[in-house]
Amino acid sequence: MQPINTYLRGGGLALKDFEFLSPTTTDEAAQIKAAAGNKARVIAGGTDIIVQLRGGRFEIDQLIDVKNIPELNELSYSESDGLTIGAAVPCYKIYANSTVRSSYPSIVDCSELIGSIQIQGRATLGGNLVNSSPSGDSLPTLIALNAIAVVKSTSGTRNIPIVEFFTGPGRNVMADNELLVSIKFPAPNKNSGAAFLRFIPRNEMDIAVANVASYVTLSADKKNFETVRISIGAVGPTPYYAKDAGDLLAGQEVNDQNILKAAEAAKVYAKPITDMRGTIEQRIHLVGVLTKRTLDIAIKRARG
Amino acid sequence: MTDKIHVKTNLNGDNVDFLCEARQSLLEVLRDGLDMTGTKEGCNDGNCGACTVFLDGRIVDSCLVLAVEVEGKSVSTIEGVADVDKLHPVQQAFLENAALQCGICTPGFIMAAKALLEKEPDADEGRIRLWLAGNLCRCTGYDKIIRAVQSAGKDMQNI
Amino acid sequence: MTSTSSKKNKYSVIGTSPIRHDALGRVTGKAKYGVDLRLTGMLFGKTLRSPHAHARIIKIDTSKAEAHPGVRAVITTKDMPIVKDEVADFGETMANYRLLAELCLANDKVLYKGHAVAVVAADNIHIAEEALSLIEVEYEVLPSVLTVQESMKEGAPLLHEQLTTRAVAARFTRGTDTGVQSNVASRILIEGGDVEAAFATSDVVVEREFNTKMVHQGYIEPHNETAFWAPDGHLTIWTSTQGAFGVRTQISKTLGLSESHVKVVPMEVGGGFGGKIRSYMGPTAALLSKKTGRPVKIVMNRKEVFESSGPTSGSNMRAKIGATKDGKITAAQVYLAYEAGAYPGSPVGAGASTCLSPYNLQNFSIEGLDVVVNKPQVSAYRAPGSPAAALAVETVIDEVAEKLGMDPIDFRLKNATKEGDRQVSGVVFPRIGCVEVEEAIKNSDHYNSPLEGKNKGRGTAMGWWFNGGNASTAMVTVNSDGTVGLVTGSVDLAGTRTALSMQVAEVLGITPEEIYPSVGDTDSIGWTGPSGGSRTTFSTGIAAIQATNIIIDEMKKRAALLWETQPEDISFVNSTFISSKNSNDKFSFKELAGKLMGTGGPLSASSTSNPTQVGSAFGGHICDVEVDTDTGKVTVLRYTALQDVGQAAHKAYCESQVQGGAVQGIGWALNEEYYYTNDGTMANSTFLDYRMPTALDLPMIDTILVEVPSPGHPFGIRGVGEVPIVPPLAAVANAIADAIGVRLTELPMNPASILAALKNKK
Amino acid sequence: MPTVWIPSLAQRSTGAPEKVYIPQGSLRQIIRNLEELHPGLWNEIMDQDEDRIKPELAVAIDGETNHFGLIQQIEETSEIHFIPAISGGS
Repeated sequence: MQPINTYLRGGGLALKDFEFLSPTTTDEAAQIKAAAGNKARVIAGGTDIIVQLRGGRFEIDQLIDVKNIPELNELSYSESDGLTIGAAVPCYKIYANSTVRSSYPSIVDCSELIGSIQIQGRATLGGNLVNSSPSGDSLPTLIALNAIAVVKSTSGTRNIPIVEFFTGPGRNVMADNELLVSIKFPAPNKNSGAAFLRFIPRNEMDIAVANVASYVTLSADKKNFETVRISIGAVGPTPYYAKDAGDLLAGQEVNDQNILKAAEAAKVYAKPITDMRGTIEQRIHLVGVLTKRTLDIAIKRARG
Repeated sequence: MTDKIHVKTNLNGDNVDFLCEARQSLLEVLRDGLDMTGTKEGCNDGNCGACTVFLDGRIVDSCLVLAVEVEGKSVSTIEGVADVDKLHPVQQAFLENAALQCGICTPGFIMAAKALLEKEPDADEGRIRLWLAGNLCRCTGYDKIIRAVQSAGKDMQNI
Repeated sequence: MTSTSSKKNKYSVIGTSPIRHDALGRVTGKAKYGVDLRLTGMLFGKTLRSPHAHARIIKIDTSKAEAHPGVRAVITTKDMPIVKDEVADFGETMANYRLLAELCLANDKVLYKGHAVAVVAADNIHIAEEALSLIEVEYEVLPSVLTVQESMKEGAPLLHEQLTTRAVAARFTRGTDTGVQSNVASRILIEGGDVEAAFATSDVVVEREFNTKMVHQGYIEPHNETAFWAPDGHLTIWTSTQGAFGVRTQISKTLGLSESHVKVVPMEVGGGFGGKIRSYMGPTAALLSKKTGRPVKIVMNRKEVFESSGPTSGSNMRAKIGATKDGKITAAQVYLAYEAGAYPGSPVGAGASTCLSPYNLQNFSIEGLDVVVNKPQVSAYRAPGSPAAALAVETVIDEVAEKLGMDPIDFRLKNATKEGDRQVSGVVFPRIGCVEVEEAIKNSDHYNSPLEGKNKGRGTAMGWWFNGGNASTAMVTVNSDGTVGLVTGSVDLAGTRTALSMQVAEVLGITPEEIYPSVGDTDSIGWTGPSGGSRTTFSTGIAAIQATNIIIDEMKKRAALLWETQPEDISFVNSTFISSKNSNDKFSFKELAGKLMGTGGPLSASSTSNPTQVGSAFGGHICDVEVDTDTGKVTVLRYTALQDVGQAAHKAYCESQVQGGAVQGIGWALNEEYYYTNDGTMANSTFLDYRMPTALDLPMIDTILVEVPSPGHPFGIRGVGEVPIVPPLAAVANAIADAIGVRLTELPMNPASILAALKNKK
Repeated sequence: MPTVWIPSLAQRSTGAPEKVYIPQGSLRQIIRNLEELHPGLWNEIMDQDEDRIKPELAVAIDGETNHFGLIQQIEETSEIHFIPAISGGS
């Protein structure tokens, strides 16, 4: 690990020197974080942080390239531990993975939607999570699938349920000295299906106006809902777990009437703003539309 | 002034080393450092695809790659696509199908289309449009670009 | 069927689609655009821009920036020569040089967010950017106005204290000064007949109000200029410009240099669409070069391109059209208030002059207002002023037809403009293809294919635009092997090198590949207007044909020497010189080219065209959409663009111009807009949030080239580039109305506004 | 005689009719004669600072642009129109 002294470009804003560091172990990375806190930021795919640094969103002393750390490149599955996606695994590897394709279709949905093909060659779900944008396209899926963030610091490793992860736009519960190692997903329930949709004005390359993920577990005869988890994004300072919307379906028959009830219940969680990407009214409305549509797809997938 | 970083990489098949600052993008070093100006800058934030290059065999926006990140990797740019005496089928198809006007987006489109057709020479219109959605063209309305990529795919299947 | 042409080609080269001479460089990354230039010892410039939409500059302190290591020079407005108010002609474009100087560096006040305040030259771009943050500017922030409605309100903050409305004077001009202090720079009025009386006799009258937002040309290559001020006082500018001579004029006027001391080298251009006629950084790059003795290159970033170059106007408009039961239009009344941006000069005059052209009208009234607002100064954008006005007129026409129960094309045909009819200006239309385009729509496969399914709709619209005339110079050189060199002053934006070569090839009876075309700089070719106004293939084509004809005349003289006869006895047919005195005396063009050295020496000829009989052209578009009524999203299912191109020069590039213009229009209709926050900040100055169409947002764009030859060109060529952006806004709006039964009158018709319209309908 | 089409706002300000017939001559002579018939028209058409037609105005003679300005000779059967100079256009 060789410290390298340099500046980073800031799009017309004043910039400070920073070092570019390439640790090869999580311990090394954690030590850098312990010393520098939020003045040391992580680069994996770089598709967000490079833009943010150019835009002067924050100043750093050090940039830590984590792509040479084996744990952060892990992509594995076991029935007992479920799916582990290392924080530095780019989207294209995720959606090309056969287990992910067969067992986690909503992860495929969102990782295929993040940016362009070029972006997907670099962008990571880990980065999307740590970046904690209210509209992050993987975040509702992580909430709906009950994923866990594995986070490390010099004082140890802790697991954070994603549902408790976000605290505000671009903010989360990770401490300045912590490093995201991976995201873990439980093995999918039997008779389950999941789906993610976002709404954008174009067909690609936009930030979500609203996005929704649903995770549905059906009864053995696939006629009733057993459990449902719905999460909505881009309609508030953080993505939300729309708990009541999913819970009201538990034990209910799978039919349009019940699905529409859940869609209405999900809308209650939406607390959006009007900006260049959409209006308050539109976003609340879209939560209903997308909830229904993701439930429909998830049910179809659950029924195989 | 700050110390520069020594980066060793493979560029269009040649081992190349260069000095850069960590704040410099791959795009900037290609264009301003190595005088390889075929890779274009349209937005510098990953939304136009004009700077598309291959990094270890996959297309990326070179404006969103730091030059220091290509240490030990392979990079290929538009300058490495044609043989000395023969254009790549994608380039040839762009010429023959009038698939460019101003041409500033063309290198990015050719890199992206090449990446698609190397894996899926039979890609249909919908697949091509999806794959190329990260490349903006403002002159052509895309029609002739899509046709050129379809035509190049046919040529590549026949090779 | 994807592309059709209306008739059989009678030419051997014109109307074909050869591979472009310059395309090889562009597909291999070898072509040198302005941004690609790198000179020895070159410095990098960066511009400090105003964070406020409207503010007085109290003080600028550059001392810290100047002391920053690696910074070589800093300039502010005090370094700019004083430029007096002078309106002058730099090639069909009228411009006030003081205004153009203020776009390069603000004087006293900043009038929009992004207005240039200071410029730095440094060893690299990063140091230049660091230096910008070290410049201290003290502003007195002033209230701003962002829309024409706000700007025209009583007591609105004035952008220019000295600006008074020039109005109520001539039919079209700004006229005499009214003395009224206002943000309204000018008012125009075009009237004919008696509108009120005619409305009173109408069976149907439809009136609607429209609002559109500022939009950008969206070229992918940012503005760039590189200057070197040599020790001998000669200044060279390398830039991606649509017109090198216009830039030369602007820079010489701004800096007080003689034109012979300024050379402008036009580099390849990565898209212009009208937005790359002005120089925004040439004068400042030149001053920095003078201060440092080194070349200085300045390139805008994307945010600067959006905030500090020249988009086109947002507008507030009304259109009222009446008709009788039998489908005759009785009268049309149009009101257009266009945003000029920070300085006077919106394209409202063109909007007013063009919007009613598809109709032969006796009673009409068109009022236009040019209104300054705290936004970037607008510049030309493909048929400037016409698309928005056509949105207003063509959607109201569609609604009148609907109310009459008539097919919209039948309604248009019943009122269509023909040769001999008068435009609203009173000028008589020459041979023109309005009826032909409308009939081609009626006969098209698209118009005759049923559109089935819920929430689907079809819309049509017409559009008209002038061709620019303007002067062009071309030089033709004959090589000893019979190949030909062609140099023109016309910057090649999209294949005009080849379209011009094809005209020379047609005249000489050789192939376009035997001609090598190039673009000259301002020292190497005669004055040529900018590549804009759909004029290059037309007007520069005429110059090239004229120069070629001089060559042919000269070669007849050479043949006469060899055959000991008179030049009048020699004809040139099928690329062959033939003597009427002796049928054995024949030379092919190539053979005679090889004999030039022995008959007096090498041959070249130059000619300048300045056509007076400039054409104009109609286009008509058909658009099918499907609306997702749950989300408000519009999908364009099928699109056909028809256009009278006179005679296609390069067929594939004619189609491509039409397709590209249509797609820019579709983007304008559906998603593109300058989204402003209340403080005058453009909130979406990235390609992420300024939503231009991607490949995935469009179907194939079918084209039908209708060919009604222009009387003003030897081959009947009409300019093609601009017309196709005129109809799409209305065609898309009419299709949406057909699909969902609601008429949207605000652009963009994005999902949020469609959802809102659907909700209001219920 | 050549026909001069008078702009509508100028009709209002000077009381001139839509069309005025003026004996042939140079464009300058014709505008002078217009002024004599309908005082005020000179100021409507001519630049206030320099000896030329207002820069934002173009003159069409029989529908064609003219490159000779005020010295353009107007023929017996010609029509003269004042139209807006279209800026930019591309």
